Amino acid sequence: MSDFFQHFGQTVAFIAITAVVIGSALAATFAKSIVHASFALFFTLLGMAGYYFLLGADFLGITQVIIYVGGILVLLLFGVLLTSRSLDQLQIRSRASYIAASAVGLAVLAMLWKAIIRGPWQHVTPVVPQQTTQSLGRLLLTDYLLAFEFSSVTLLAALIGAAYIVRRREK
Amino acid sequence: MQEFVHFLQHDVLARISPPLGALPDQIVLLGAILVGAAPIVAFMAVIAMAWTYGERRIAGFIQARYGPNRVGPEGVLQPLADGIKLLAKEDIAPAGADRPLYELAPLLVFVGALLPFVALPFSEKWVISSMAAGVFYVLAFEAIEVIGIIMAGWAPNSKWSLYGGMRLAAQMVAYEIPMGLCLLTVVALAGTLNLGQICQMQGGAFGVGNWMVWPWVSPFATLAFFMFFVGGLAATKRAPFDLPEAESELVAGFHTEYSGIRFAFFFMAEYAAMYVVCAVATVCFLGGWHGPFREWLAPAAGAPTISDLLGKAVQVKTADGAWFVWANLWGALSVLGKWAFWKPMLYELLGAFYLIAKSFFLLFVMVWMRWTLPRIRIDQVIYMCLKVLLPFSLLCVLGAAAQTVFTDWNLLHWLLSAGK
Amino acid sequence: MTAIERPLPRPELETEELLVNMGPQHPSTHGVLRLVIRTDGEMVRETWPHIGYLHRCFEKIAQEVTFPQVVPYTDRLDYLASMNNAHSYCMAVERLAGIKIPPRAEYLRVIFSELNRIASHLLAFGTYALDLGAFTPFLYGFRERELLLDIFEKVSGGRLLYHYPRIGGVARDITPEIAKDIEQFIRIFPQKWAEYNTLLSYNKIFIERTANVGVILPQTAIRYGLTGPCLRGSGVAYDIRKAHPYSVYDKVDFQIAVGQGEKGTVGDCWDRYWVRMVEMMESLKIVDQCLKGLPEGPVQAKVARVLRLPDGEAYTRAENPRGELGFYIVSDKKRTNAVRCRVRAPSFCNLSVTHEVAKDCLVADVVAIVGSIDIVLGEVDR
Amino acid sequence: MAPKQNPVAQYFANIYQAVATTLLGMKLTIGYFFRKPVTMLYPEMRPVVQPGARGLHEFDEAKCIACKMCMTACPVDCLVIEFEGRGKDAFITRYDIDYQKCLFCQLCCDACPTEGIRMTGKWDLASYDRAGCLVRFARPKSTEEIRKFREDFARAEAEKKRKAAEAKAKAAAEAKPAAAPEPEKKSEG
Repeated sequence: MSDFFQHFGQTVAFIAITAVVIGSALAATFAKSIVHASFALFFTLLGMAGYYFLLGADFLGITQVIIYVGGILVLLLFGVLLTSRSLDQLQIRSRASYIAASAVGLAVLAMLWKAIIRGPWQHVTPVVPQQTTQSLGRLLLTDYLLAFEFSSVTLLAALIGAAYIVRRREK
Repeated sequence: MQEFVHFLQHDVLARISPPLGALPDQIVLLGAILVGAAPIVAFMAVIAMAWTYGERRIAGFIQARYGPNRVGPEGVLQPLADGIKLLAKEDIAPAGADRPLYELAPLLVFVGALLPFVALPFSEKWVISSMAAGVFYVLAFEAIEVIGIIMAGWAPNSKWSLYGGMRLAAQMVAYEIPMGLCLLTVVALAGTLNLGQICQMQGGAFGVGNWMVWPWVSPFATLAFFMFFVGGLAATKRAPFDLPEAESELVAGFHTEYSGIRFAFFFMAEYAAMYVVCAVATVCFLGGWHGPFREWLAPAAGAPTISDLLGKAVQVKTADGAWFVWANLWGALSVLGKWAFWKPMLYELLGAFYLIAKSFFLLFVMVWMRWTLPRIRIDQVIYMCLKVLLPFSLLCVLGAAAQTVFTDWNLLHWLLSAGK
Repeated sequence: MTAIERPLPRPELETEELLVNMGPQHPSTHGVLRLVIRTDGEMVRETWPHIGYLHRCFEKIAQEVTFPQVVPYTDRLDYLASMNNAHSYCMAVERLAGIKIPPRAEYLRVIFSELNRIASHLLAFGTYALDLGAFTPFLYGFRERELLLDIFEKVSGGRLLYHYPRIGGVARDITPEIAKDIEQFIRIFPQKWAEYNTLLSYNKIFIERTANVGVILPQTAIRYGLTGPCLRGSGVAYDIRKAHPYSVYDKVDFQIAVGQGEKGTVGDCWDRYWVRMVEMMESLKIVDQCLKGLPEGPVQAKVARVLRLPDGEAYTRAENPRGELGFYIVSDKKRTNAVRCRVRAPSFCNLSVTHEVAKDCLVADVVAIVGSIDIVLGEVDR
Repeated sequence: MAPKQNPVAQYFANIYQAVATTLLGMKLTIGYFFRKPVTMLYPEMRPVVQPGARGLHEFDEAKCIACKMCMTACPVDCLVIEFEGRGKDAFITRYDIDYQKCLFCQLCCDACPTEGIRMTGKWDLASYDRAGCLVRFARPKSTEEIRKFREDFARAEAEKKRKAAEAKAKAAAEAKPAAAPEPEKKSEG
């Protein structure tokens, strides 16, 4: 009985989070104001963190919050709020862009659908690792060290590149 | 989380009446959350109220005046009067405000300030969730507050608010890095992200010998503590880093257009955030719940826990077929007469006292600084973060890492606690 | 407002400029000054001071009421330096009427003008700290100012608007008790002054906020007709008390405080602030000397009850805490009031430099600059 | 200008100064924290008003000679005086000061030859409405009283006139050629 409730609870939580994620994602897509879209994105990102928590990956969930909400979204909002007012009203201007956007969206959906269909889905009883943080840290610094370092160097390069692009040119 | 639910099921509910113990996990957890959330909100409100009064009183004395002293004895009921006033005030939204965001912002800020309390220990056992990545969690949920404040800056359609929101976003995002690095220093020394475990290893001689902040434990942690405190001032937008609400420049910054209960939310969130920063500093650097004389009350190895005692006291009665709690009230009350019940209780209470007292001392220092210093300019805030705090906190992390590699932390621990 | 549309060189990144109204209801505009600032993010591109919110027709009133009746109105020009204002106005009337005032009155005028200068600078110090976000120095400044206000109240009966210098002398003589109070103040003040310096002047944050900010070059200062601490802060040693001594200023020994660029550049906000701080101590010296050399005698010359001035015009100037306060009076012997009364208000002239200085700086710097110019809107708008 | 320093030394010197001056300031403020406040608890403790403070006026009807000097001296015309008769025996029917206009400049008191109007240290002048700002200093008189005074005054005047005329006639009778008409005093009010 307890087991049933365990699954029931998880299912309820999953549905609730999914509702938030899908709802806010739709809001982010169709919002008239780019600011509203950005704030809707906040709930999407938070919902993603919720998924991680649900899966027992608390460290990953926190990372999601700290990086995406605390870092990327803040920067996004910064950009949105400090740039021109003309961006305030987002609208798709022509039929052509409508069609193009829909086509790209459908293509992505098709790919995802294929992946979902092909995916080797199986039911596993979730094993909650007690020390996600430590095992994660260990993995990052042993097996996946190269990938880890590579991504950090890439980010650094992006950072330097961004600074280079926006620098003030002397005339 | 799981242990907590099991504890509730087996040690509490089942002993009150067996069918209650058979309740499903989720229901128990939900109940615990609902029952547990109320004290947190209450605690947060009490802290905010106490410190609005404390701040004004301290400011008064520093400035050679009295401060609030009218409502109640010595004015202690002032925050209550203010709270009633704010509740009763008309809720005004400026024309042209983005109503949904305007209304959502204070709630987000409030929630953002509330969430860290989940991982924050109040005493050794008194913690809602002793999660593995506690340090990280506390830092992460300040991000929600940032979003809330940006929202509050944008929504009222006021330029001063927008400035305040932007300043705060810049400041908080920048200062999260050195703050995180300072905490990382402690994490490197302690070898864990769990706030409880970090705190647990700081006992030492007389309960004070082994605090992280002491230079003999690690000079890097000493430096990190001061930098964490400065970063905390910036992250909680306290003077001299109070630019987001700089009254002489931005009127009131992001909460310029808020009034009534919405303003009160911002206010409570600010004080709650201050307490969180101070409590984290206390737990990570100042020995948390450790303090003198506490180990005298330490429970012996085989000593029964409170729930054991309670369970036993209740069970004597259940053998007679009496099921309900009130039937066993006498048994439950009889526990109160036992020293074995009071000793662990006092042990925890003393720990909570030490933790909160130390946090309050840091809060006092925050207030004291606010009423001493002028405000820094925004470019200087960023300069200080990136060119002063960041290099030094990196140095601390490196130093702490070197220390853990070259000297065994446990050896040091052993050396220091050898005296007792 | 056409000037606002004037294009400026565009920055590299396309950003939106914001036109922000700072004031008249803003905490840091020292009353009801309205600043329109054009900002690019945190950077202020241009600042326009808008005045007139507190206009009270002083000059017109001064032409309508009789000469003695103008004196209480002068109190309300620069309401933080009532003694100095009335001093200047009375000198103008006395010069036209040819009244010679008794020496004791001259000394008393100087004593109270200088004490009022200290009181005014204490307030300037306090509000400047407030502008920069430090609340406590403000109240400490008020605490010492209160001692002075008590002295003023004893001697004149008022705490803010004294109406103490009158045409032909001063309203009342000082009592030994008041003299003792002043001596007491002279004794305790230097220690408090040292406290202000510890708390604010030498605070690193304060220095960082003010040094090299809002630099007014000497030539700019002269071109805009700045006077008082704003001019001396730019390194120009011009003080009317020395350059054109009036009253008994030629008989006392004091130094002109001049900005040295001690913490940054000559003419920055810190220099202007520091000139005020040093002036407080110099004023203390003047008061001390005047009190010691106070001659006996009456404090009021014989003045006709209905004062009619001969035909003529006079301009007198006095060194107000904020700079040169001048009164220009044209009189007609048939009338008991002035034909024309014009005020050369130091705050008004000093404020004009804001547009020149407060540009391409941060929003916080605008506050620091306006604060360091230390205006009183009562005088700007008159 | 500070001498040009090595940037590294400057960097550390800045940090040192920032910490040191902050600590000095904090030492100063904590000193005041433990000292007694200098302010007073207002409604219980009233500030001592210095003698000669310029507060609410005090009007002494007995001393007033109805010379209107105060009214003339007032720069804002906040003072209104009405009376019957003149001189020492003047019957003041109205003496109002409108404190919405009053400057508290004391010119009225300085102008008064008999110190009938003077200023007291009473400074708590708040009132709930504008009507409260208009203070009537003269004792209110009934129309009956005024009529009676008018009659008395007219009688006294007539008596005086009669006496003066008598004296004049007497003088004229005594020295007829040296008769000169006495300048007539103008009555005010």
